Amino acid sequence: MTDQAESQVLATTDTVSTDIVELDHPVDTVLLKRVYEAALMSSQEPLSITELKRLSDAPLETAFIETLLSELAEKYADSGIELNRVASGWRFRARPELQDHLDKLNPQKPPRYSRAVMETLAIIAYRQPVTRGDIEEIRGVNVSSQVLKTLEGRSWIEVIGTRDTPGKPELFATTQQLLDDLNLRTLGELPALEEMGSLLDQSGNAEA
Amino acid sequence: MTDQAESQVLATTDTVSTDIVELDHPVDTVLLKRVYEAALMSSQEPLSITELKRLSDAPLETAFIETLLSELAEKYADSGIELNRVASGWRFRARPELQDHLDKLNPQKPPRYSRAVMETLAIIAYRQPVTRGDIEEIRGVNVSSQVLKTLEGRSWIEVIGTRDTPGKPELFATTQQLLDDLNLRTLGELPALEEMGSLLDQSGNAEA
Amino acid sequence: MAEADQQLPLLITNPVAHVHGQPMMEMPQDLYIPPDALEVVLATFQGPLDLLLYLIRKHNLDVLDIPMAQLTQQYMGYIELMENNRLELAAEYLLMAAVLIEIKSRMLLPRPPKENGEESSEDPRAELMRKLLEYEQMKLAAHRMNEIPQAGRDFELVQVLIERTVIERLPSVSVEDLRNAWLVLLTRAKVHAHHKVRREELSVREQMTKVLRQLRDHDFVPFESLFEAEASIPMLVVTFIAILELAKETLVEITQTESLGIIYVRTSRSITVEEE
Repeated sequence: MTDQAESQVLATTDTVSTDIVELDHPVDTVLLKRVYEAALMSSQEPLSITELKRLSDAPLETAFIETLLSELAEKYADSGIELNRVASGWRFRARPELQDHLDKLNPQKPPRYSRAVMETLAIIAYRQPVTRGDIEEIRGVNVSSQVLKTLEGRSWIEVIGTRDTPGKPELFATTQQLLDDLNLRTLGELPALEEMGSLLDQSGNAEA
Repeated sequence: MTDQAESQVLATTDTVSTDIVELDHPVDTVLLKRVYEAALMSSQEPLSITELKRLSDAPLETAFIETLLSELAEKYADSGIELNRVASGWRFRARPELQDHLDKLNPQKPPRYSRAVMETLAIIAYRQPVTRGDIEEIRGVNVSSQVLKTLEGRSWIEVIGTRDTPGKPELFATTQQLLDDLNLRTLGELPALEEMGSLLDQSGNAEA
Repeated sequence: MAEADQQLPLLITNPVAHVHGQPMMEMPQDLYIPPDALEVVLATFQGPLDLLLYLIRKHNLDVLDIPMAQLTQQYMGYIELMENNRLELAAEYLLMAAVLIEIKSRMLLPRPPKENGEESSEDPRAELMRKLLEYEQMKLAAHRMNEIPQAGRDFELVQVLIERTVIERLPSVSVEDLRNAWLVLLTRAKVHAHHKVRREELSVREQMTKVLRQLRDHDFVPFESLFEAEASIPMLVVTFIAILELAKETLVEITQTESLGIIYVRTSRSITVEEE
């Protein structure tokens, strides 16, 4: 029932959007949706609205393109793939819940990163921009160059400048690529940091 | 009930295949099709029937898998991509007829000829018939065979004879093809040389 | 809370470690793992803060009121274990040991008289507590980030083939390109200074090419046939000059076997061939 209601809502927007557009520009909505579909599916990277705009000769409004994209996303609601909006644009991905099946085809997976790598990444993500010294201060150990190289090699972090202190240490920040790879739109979608208070509560007799 | 509703949403062809299969193995056809869809969409290479068989635990017959694939292909009949059977298996691809649209996304910059090629062409056009030696004298550098081959490959120049000097050097001239490609009727429509000289700042005192 | 790691029976009879010179016959309570896996466990500590946190959480110690004696002792025990297992012990571990001992000893000393009643900032453990909590916060964040499905690891990206048309894109050239190329040549070689270029020359040259092309596949071509019947008078003149120019450059040979007979034109190449 909910499903039906949902698709009815969409059906309505569909007609509306088509109407709006027909007035402004004689855009072939069906063709345009196919072009977007083909472009998004064949592109290696997410496509931004700016890039999608380049796909049609007539200038299109962002809101209109987003409506088409929502309709496209809806079209794939019952399929093996889904259309997502991530940091740098829109992209299709195979549904994560099918991954176990897909793994049968390709058993070798990229390794999960070590705790050293992930902790370094977390510190950069949540405390950016940070220097290597900042990371070492929080982790209490040296940060090996290898760890930073791994993250840079993955294009998950990058140097965005230097801090104006002696030695001009490099400042690291996370990239859009990281958000894309985690299927996130903004850093704000990262899991919230545990409150210091709740960390204290974990100890048995922490009363004050 | 929900299951039934769901499969009804899918095409009627689905029911047919489901019937066939229900006899042999209790395969979740809807799920299987999604898995195939996701696998084919995310695979860089075509997937063979053998590989697709690996995607389900239950042993499936080739004919059944092919039925599912045909249904999947049918599902994409009206979309921007298509499911094809190629030599090594099945794969999705962007519809070739959308190529022109998709090209707008990554406008390949038209390649440009090197200066050596352009200067050689200019010399042949303005000074024909000329030998390689003539060209080298004007350019002041060696003319590589590659340059001449490039121009001959375009059918823009050709050998129209040899000069009766030691070594019988070949004489190059431009072709009708070049004029056609430049949208000119005769070589006389090329910019006049003396006018061109005036475009140069340095030519002011040289002419005197 | 009692010392928790006292009564565990040992799997091995040799001392596991030496703590403060005393043979330690038992492994810490929480290390109920086969000895060969011990190295792995010890190696997974991300540093002294991680190890301390582990001890605190494992023994349910109060972060706000860390029992320094207990914590320091357990910490030293692990350090010994690591050394015995020849794990590469980062200098930070030893530094932390010194810090712990320092805090412990400072807590044994009578506190300096307070002036403003601000006691909390004078607790020698405060800085350690802050660091531990900040590290734990990031450690948890790292764990959660690692649980977020990752492209390529936990889900696949769709990438459908796109067949770029196989037609090789050839550079296109415009008249403008030719002009520019020539301009470059002009600036470089100052060709224009030496050659007085006349506009007609190009048409003569074009006609020279045309004549040569006509001659290419024939031994002899009658002179008249080089002139197009419908050509304009200027064109006929240009053709005539072109043939003379070709003769001058010895690219063609003009022959007449008898007076008033047919004039033949042949290329120097066919002359060459004939002579061979």
